[in-house]
Formats: sequence, C-alpha cells, structure tokens
Amino acid sequence: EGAESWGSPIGPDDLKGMAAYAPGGGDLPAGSGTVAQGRDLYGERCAHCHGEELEGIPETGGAKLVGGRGSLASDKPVKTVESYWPHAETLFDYVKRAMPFDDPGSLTDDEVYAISAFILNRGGILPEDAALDAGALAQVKMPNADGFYPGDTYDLRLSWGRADN
Amino acid sequence: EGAESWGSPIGPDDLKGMAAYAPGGGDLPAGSGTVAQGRDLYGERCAHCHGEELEGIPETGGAKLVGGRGSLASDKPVKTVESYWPHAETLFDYVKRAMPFDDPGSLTDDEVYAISAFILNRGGILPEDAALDAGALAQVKMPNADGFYPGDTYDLRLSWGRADN
Amino acid sequence: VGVAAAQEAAKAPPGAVLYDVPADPTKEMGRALLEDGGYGTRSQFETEVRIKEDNPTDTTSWTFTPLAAMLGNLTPSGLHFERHHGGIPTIDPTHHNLFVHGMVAEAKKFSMADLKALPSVTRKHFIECSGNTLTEWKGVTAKNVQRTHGLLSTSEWTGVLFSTLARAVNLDPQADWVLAEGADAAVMTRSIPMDKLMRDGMIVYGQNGEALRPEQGYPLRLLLPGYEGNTHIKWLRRLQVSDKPFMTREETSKYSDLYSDGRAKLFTLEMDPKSVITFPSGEMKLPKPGHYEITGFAWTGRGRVQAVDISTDGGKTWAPARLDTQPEPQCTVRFSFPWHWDGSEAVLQSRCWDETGARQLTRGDLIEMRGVNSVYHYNAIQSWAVDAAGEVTNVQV
Amino acid sequence: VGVAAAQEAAKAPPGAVLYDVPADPTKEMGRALLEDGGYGTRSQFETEVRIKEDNPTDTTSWTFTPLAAMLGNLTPSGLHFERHHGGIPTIDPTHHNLFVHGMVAEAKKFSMADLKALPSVTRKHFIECSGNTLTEWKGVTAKNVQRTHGLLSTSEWTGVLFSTLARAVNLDPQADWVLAEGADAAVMTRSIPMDKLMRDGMIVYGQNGEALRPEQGYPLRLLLPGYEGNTHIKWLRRLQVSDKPFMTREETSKYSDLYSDGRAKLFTLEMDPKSVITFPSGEMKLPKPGHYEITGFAWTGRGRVQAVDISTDGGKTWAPARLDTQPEPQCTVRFSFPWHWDGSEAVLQSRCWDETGARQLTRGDLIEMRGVNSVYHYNAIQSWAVDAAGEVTNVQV
Ligand code: HEC
Ligand code: HEC
Ligand SMILES: [Ca+2]
Ligand SMILES: [Ca+2]
Ligand SMILES: [Ca+2]
Ligand SMILES: [Ca+2]
Ligand SMILES: [Ca+2]
Ligand SMILES: [Ca+2]
Ligand SMILES: [Co+2]
Ligand SMILES: [Co+2]
Repeated sequence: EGAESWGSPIGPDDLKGMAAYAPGGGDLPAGSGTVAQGRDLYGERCAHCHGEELEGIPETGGAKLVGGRGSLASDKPVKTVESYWPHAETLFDYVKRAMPFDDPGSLTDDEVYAISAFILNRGGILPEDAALDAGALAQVKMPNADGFYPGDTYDLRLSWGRADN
Repeated sequence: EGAESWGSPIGPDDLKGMAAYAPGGGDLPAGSGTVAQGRDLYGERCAHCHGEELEGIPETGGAKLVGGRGSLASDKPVKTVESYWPHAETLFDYVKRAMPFDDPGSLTDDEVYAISAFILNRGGILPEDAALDAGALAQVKMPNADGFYPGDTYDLRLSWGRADN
Repeated sequence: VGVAAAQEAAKAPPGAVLYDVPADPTKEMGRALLEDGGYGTRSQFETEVRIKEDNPTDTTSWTFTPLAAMLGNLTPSGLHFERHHGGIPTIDPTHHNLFVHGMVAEAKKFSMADLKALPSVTRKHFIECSGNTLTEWKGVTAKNVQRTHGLLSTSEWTGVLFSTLARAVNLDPQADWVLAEGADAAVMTRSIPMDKLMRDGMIVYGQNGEALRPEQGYPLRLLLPGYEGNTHIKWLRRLQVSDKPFMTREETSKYSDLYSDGRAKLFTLEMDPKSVITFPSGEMKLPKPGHYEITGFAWTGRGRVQAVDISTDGGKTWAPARLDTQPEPQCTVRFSFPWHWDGSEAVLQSRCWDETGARQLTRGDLIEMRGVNSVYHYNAIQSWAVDAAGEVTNVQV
Repeated sequence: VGVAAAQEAAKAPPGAVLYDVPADPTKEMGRALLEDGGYGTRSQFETEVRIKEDNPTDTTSWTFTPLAAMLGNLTPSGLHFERHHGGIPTIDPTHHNLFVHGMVAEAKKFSMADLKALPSVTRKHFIECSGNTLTEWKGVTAKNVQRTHGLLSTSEWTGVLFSTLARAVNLDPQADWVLAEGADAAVMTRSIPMDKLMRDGMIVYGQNGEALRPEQGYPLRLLLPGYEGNTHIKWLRRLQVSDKPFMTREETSKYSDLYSDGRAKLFTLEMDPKSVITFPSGEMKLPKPGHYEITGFAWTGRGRVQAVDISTDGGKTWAPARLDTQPEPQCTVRFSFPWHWDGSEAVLQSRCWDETGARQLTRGDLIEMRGVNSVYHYNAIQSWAVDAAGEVTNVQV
C-alpha cells in the first residue's frame, strides 16, 4: 500500500457546483443570455450595491464596474471591469461564484451570461443587441487585455545587492 | 549606562514578609514556642486536615506528619516529616510560608516555632517539655538526616550508550 | 460554565475571564484548576486586540495584529491578522473534503481523517498580506505599527506536503498550475505555480499545536511559505490541476501591481524583504532620555533573513542589529539594538537583507521602481521620528 | 460581547463559541470579523480539554495536556499542563516586582516594565513535570497517553536571561545557588544551581507570542530548559542568591527520588531522554488492517534529541523513525513511522537517544537501577498493545 491507496475516488456528483472558468472558454458551461435580459437582472440583483449606472456605491462596498479607460497611467487610476480586467471569462467566473454579495452563488448560468453581457455592454465592449454563450464569451477582447507585463522581473539595480553605506 | 543602571534599589520594607529559612539556622527569625503551646495551636489550625494524631486525613489532602520510620527501604515506604525530612528548618520554613492550607501565611513566628516543636515531639524527635527558637531549631538532628545520597550520579551501564540491537 | 459565569466573563477583555484580585496572593488560596473547563484563557490584564479596517462591510474586510504588543516571534492564534472576502464560514470538519482533480491520473477526494492519517510536516512560517502597509504609498497615513504593518503574523503550521497528495493522485507531469478554491461565500480562488506547490506547498490543518482557527481556514488551508497571503486559500476544498493559470478575479483585478506606465504585473507572489521597528513606534512616548532597546521584526518570502541594520539618524548611518531568534525559511526573526537616546530628535529605521541577497528598499528607490499606484508589496524602509519630547510618529524621509 | 452572546457561548466547548452551521457555506455570507471582540477562539468542533487528576482539593492538583490531539510540536497555551500547589493567583502586573538579593553587590527590584525593557531572548522549550508517568512505576495504571504522559507541554518562551540580571545586580562570584520564590498561596520555592541559571536560565514573561497565561505564572516565571517542571517557579517574585541550597520542602520531602535501599537522591533536576507514541495509543481502535503512520513525541532535558527508534514487536526488533521537526535544545521533536498493520497482535514502542548519548531505558533496566518507589523521573519505554480487533491498550512488557 503506497501513495496510490491514499484518499478515495471522486464520485460522479462530488464536483457538482464546483467549477472555475479559465480564459479560452473550454470550461464554460452551456446556457446564454442577452444584454436586455441582463439589464433587468442587474437592476434586481446588483444595482442596489453597484449603482443603476454601474458607477459603484461606496457605502455598500459595491465597486464601480465601468469607466476608467485611459486612466491607468495617470495619478488616479480607475480600475474597473471595463478599464482593467484582461479576460471576460473572469467576469463570468467571479459573478457566478461570489455575487450577488448578499446571496452568493444564487444565479443560474443563463443569468450570469446575461448579466455579464449587460456589464460588458455598459462598458462599451459589447453592442446593445449582444448575447453571450460559451463561444461568444471566449471571443470577447477586453480593452486592457494587453495591459500586463508578460512576467515577473528582477530589478537588480535597486532590489539586489548590499547597499553602499 | 550599562547593566548597572537596570532595575532599582530595594527599599528597606520591600522584602518584609519574604524570607526563606535554610539549614544552619542563620536566617531563622526571633521568637520561640513550646510543645504545649504547639499542641493547642495544632488542634485549632491543623488537626482538621492532618488529624488529631497527625495521622493525615486523605479526604482533605492533609498529609500524615509522623510515623513511617524504618519503612523507606520497604515495599511501602511512608514518607513523613518524622521519617523522611532531612532538616528541621524546612518544617519551620514550609509551615510559615504555606500552612495552614486554608489560611496560608497567617501564623506568627512564635506560633510556627510552637507548632514545629509539637510536630517534632509527636515524631519522637523532641521531648514533651521542649521549646524551639532559632538556635534550638538549628540543633535538631532529624532521623533521616543521613538518608540521602551525597549527589547525583550517572549510571553509565544502563543509561548511556546505544543499545546493542 | 454557567450563565452567571458567562455574564461575568462578558465584562472581561476579549479572550479573558475576570477574577477578583487579592491584595496579597500569598495569603489567599488561588482559584482551583479546571474552572476554565479545561481550555485556558489569557489574563484579564492583557487587553491587546486585533483592530479592523473601517470598510463598508465587515464580511469583506481585514483586521490587524497588534505587532508592538507581541512577545517573541509567534503570533497568538487569537491575534492572527485576518482578511476575509465573504465572512468567516462555520464548517463541520466531518463533512469537509478536499477534492484534487484535473490533470491527474486519479482524481481523489480526501476527508479530514484521510489527511490527518498521511505523513505530516510541522514548520514555522509567517503569512503577510501583500496589501500590508499599502496606506503608505502616497504619503504618511497610518499612525501606529499595528496599522502600518499588522497584516503580518507567524505560526507553527502542521499538515501534508502538496507533493504527498501529488503522489496519491498521480500528477500529470505536464501540469504547471493548480487552482486552489475555498469553501467560503467568496469561493475564493487563486492559481498557484506547480513549482511552488512541489517545492514547499502544504495543506495545513494545524496551527500552533491545535486545529486551525476558524478565521484561518478551519478545517483546512493552503500554506505557501513566503507567498502573498491571499494565495494561502482558507477553508480549502478543491485543487484543480491545469497547464495554465485561471486568471481569477483575485489575481487579475485585485492582487496585480500597477506600474506608473499604466501596465501591471500579474503573479507577484513572493513577499519581498521587509522589516519594521515595533519599539519604539508610532503613538508611543519615550518618558525620558536614556537607554532603550530598539526591537522589531524582519522577514522575507525568499528564504531566511540574512541580516538587519538599524539607523537612528534617518538612514545617514547604519549599524547591525542583533538577531534574537534563529532565522528559519520564510519566517520572521526578532531583532534588537541597544540605543542611548540623548533627548534630541531622531529618526529610527531598520532595513534587512535575505539570504538571496535581496534587500529592503528605501522609499525613494521603491517608488522610482514601482511608482505609487502598485497597492501591493510595499516594503520600503519604515521611519519613526522621535521628537525632543519623546513622542514617536510615522514619517517618511 | 453582550449577555445573550455570553449565554450562547456557555453552550460551546471550552475555548469556543457556537455559531450556526450552514448547509453550504458557499451560499451564505459568513460571520463578520471582530464579532469576537478582537481576540479569536477555537472552532466549536474542537473539544479536546485538559483533564484533571482526582485529588482531594483542586487547588493542589494537576491537569494533563491531551497529547494525542496535538497537531504539530507546540502546545496551545490553553491546553498547557498545570501543576498548582496553592491554586492559580490573580496578579496585577503593574504591582508585581522581581526582587534579586542575597549574595549580590547591589540588591535590586525589577518591575514588569523594567524587565520588558531589557534585552530578551525567545526560545522553544518543553516543560515536563518530573512526576509525569508516575502511575506506571508499579504496573500498568493509566489508560491513555493524556494520563500517562500528559504532564508535558512545549511553548515558545520570551524573556530575560538570568545572566542579564546577574550583571545588573553585580553577582558575588562565590554564589552557587539561587532560591526562586513564587507569589502564589504556596509561596513555592526551589533552590537552583548557579551553573544552570548562568548557562540558560530565563525569567520569562512571554509564552507563544503573548503574555504568560495565568496558569503558567502570569506575569513572570522561571524557565530552566530541560529541568523538572517544579523548578520553573511560576508567579516569580524573588531570587535570593546564596552559596548553598535552601533544602525547601519541595526539594526534600517531595521532588527527591527514593531508591530501593531506602536512600534518596536530591536535586535530580535534568529530565531524562523520553519518548512516547501518541498514535496509536491507549483507548484508540484501529478500524481495520492496513497502513498507519505511527506518530509521537521525543524529548530530553540534556540537549537535543539525536534519534528515535520504533518497535512493533514489543522491543525484539527496532527501526529508525523519521524526525518530522528540527531538533532544538531541550525541545520536543515529532517523529513518525510508516507501519503496515497486518491485523495480528502487535506491541508498539518508541525509544530515543539524545546528543549526549543518554538513552531512554527499558522498564526492566529502569527498575533494576531505581526500584519502584522513586515516584519521579519515570522515563521507561512505553508499550501499547494492539489486539486482533485493533483495540489499543497500555501494557508493560
Ligand atoms: C450587497 C451588495 C452587493 C450586491 C447585491 C452585489 N455586489 Fe458585487 N460586489 C460587492 C462587494 C462588497 C464587492 C467586493 C467583494 C470583495 O471584497 O472581494 C463586489 C465585487 C463585485 C465585482 C468585482 C469588482 C472588481 O473590480 O473586482 C463584480 C464584477 C461584481 N461585484 C458584480 C456584481 C454583480 C453582477 C452583482 C449582481 C448579480 C453584484 N455584484 C451584486 C457588493 C455587492
Ligand atoms: C485545609 C487543609 C489543611 C490545613 C488546615 C493544614 N494543612 Fe498542612 N497540608 C494540607 C495539604 C493539602 C498539603 C499538601 C500541599 C501541597 O500539595 O503542596 C499539606 C501539607 C503539609 C505539610 C507537608 C507534608 C509533607 O510531607 O510534605 C506539612 C508539614 C503541613 N501541611 C503542616 C501543617 C500545619 C502545621 C498546619 C497547621 C498550622 C496545617 N498543615 C494545616 C492541608 C492542610
Ligand atoms: Ca488569608
Ligand atoms: Ca509543463
Ligand atoms: Ca517577484
Ligand atoms: Ca443564499
Ligand atoms: Ca562557589
Ligand atoms: Ca541526573
Ligand atoms: Co502580488
Ligand atoms: Co527530580
């Protein structure tokens, strides 16, 4: 009996409700939703924290979800889904897992597609008549997709080596 | 400012009520007490836990204080003040600091001399008419005074070295 | 413990129980043992507590460890800093499983009993939130060291090495990343490089000799020595093995570091060398000129602390500090430095190096390199000014 | 914390607070932070407690650490074993002083503030009562490892070296012994050899990162690495320097070791090499044949643990165990050993050596050397029998 006997096999239902949706979309679930559907859902489930105009409501902790494009190199960078997020799949993944904050994990896949479509529309990323499903979501190109360094770097001049004095 | 500045000098009253009475008697306090005085005090302050005959009352936790001489090498050694304690000063020191258990530290020096005299008398160490003070207590020779090894030893045969197998 | 006792307890400081204080404890029998039911509490005279950030909701917020009050190197479990994104869940360990699946030959689940039966390791490590000290990027903000550096705690952790589980599930050798997922309301997720997990990643159930505290992920958390705190997924329920990172919200929208050119770094995971003087520190007052022992903590995510220096003149001159504990990998050390304060103004600083040669930066160098919008990984040298009255304040020089 | 909360708390296990358990913690917001007032508690699912000896009075008695439930090497402060001779005093630290006098050039007192301002050290050490395992001298008595070996605990301790105080009081070089005295109702006293105090004796105020717990001597105790527990005077108030031992009641009537010739040894202070298997151990049951990780603790008062061996056949054959923590001076180590139980009867044993070469004795050797009336310092190899049903019991072989 070595390591192969440790733990037990995962049953067919064990992972039900557990998923993560990485960029590329291969893992995204079935289902779909439109901007129009998303507008209504957003109004019911999200607006009391994130604002009717997605402007954020600081007193609730609900972040601003749109705006801020072009601000990242300024003194006052505004980071939102629109301005900062590199991948649209992350929006689906996060809303599905953690939102609405006051009833987490309560949305169906269709609802999450719809709400994501609405947020991306209000961020000027999708047109008003857009619909999202697995394939469409994976095609979305986010405005800041190229806004990240390719990897970590060592700044040897400043960070390494003993100081002079 | 080195170590010499750390802490502060001890004031004249700081150590009041703090003492320890080591063998030799040089530190023992003034005062005195007789076996007869001790008998009464013992009856009032000690007997309900240690027994009228100093036989101990297990339910109270009060130890047997006399008897047990000659038992130490037997299967059932009985350790008491009489049979085991090497120094009479220790009796004074301990009763003064910690007894009576239900009112610790409440006895005067005279009372402790008297009670010590009584316990040592009942242990066959002092005569019925004995009195104790600093000088007399330091002279008491306890029955088991020589019952201790001079120092710690290493049993190399058994305790040291790696086992064979 | 009866209701009367509980009412009495309600008047004591958190974590303590009130008892009468005798005038002379040698003249009165003390309290009996096991009045505490068999699990003791701290002294009623000890009042230091975690304090919380003033956030809109206390279910996504953080609390700070009272670093200046710490005695020794460990953080008492009751004072370990917290960061929650969906509150503190209450999880029955008999129903909790860890699922390991994805790029593995045999997907497996492990109950808590399974995990506790596997070979374990016990190691002492700090955890630091990569947001620790973030208030100081744009200027002096926090007033004391609990607020400037209190998202840092050190514990003895016990659990199973990730590599042990990797053998059990027969890991695909092509795998490069693992998604770790928590069972809280945030269903927190982070992608972890396989190299890290295989080197020293741990699945821990023990903290300071007992089970993890609820706030620290009871019954199970990920422990990634030296990595930013957010990656040490609490209430761990799932590890999904993959060949690429998942780009979760936490690692893109949140724990990424914005540079002044408007671009950001992802996956800045190792915590940089850092140190801070905890005595004297902000909001303290030195009663009079004389001898003081400057003390503090130093740490690095990259290995062991190599050395700590102290300056009392705002960085003009430096002298080595004593290390008062043995440096261990990814663990805090305590340092100290004997100082004669002559009553004139002084600026106290500490800086450290680690065994890789990485050093703690001056504020100027850090900002030259990173700008002021990075949010995370602020590890500049901290300055405390002592004025002629002995008042100690947070300054930047 | 209000009264209602306190009433609720009264229903939780000691050291815990009861919360509702959601069916799915990912679908419901967890509790907010700082509901605990800023000092956390253990999980409501953790129920292990200290248990007490059944003595006539609970003010002179002891409690045992639940060793089999310990995760890691440290003992949580709330589960540290206790031995009190006059109950647990409640002492206000602002009124507590340490007096150092006798054979010194400058008798001094040190307030708690004085002591905390001095250079400190932080070290991890076990404390073991020399009465640990005393029930086993005359035959099998205790049923589980909490009762057989639970007068053993390990903590990180912080405080001032005795040698630091020795400089401050200008110690007389002729001094050979120091009386240490506590401020409890027993006014506990022990004489300590100067060599020990000058080598590594500590005056500690910190335990596991915070102040000493009340049961452990708050606000101050003596810490003598590797010495029998009774010498680590709690609630320490006085150190009287002398050229001879004081022959206190504790060190003559009590903590002396009677040999079969009727003579006794005084001042047997160093704890001998000792180890014990905590899993599997007495009163446990192995559910079925298969793979088990044997685990336990080893320790020695003389330095570091060198090695641990395991036997599964009652001492006929031995094989080395893994050391799962780094040996440190006078500190426990965790060991483990992978064992395939084939379902037949087995007798499990561990034995250890320390870096001085001292070894843990068989019961036969120990009794040959010391008789059965020594009371203290029982360090024989412990045997746990596993029967064919998997039941584990305490045996002597
Ligand atoms: C009761 C308040 C509340 C409601 C309702 C709510 N949110 Fe949120 N939202 C929050 C809070 C608080 C956070 C920050 C969570 C954290 O700290 O991790 C957040 C974060 C987010 C973020 C991440 C923002 C970023 O920049 O990282 C997104 C996207 C989001 N919410 C979308 C939604 C959507 C879509 C809905 C409705 C389906 C919704 N929220 C409903 C409070 C709310
Ligand atoms: C309320 C009960 C009680 C009373 C009253 C009491 N004792 Fe004790 N005595 C005890 C207990 C309990 C112990 C053991 C204390 C310990 O565990 O350290 C003890 C221990 C002793 C011992 C040490 C025994 C040994 O062999 O080590 C002596 C001597 C002693 N008592 C003398 C006295 C005297 C003299 C008095 C009265 C002045 C007295 N006691 C009153 C309960 C009592
Ligand atoms: Ca009294
Ligand atoms: Ca690869
Ligand atoms: Ca880096
Ligand atoms: Ca819900
Ligand atoms: Ca000498
Ligand atoms: Ca010895
Ligand atoms: Co980072
Ligand atoms: Co001894």
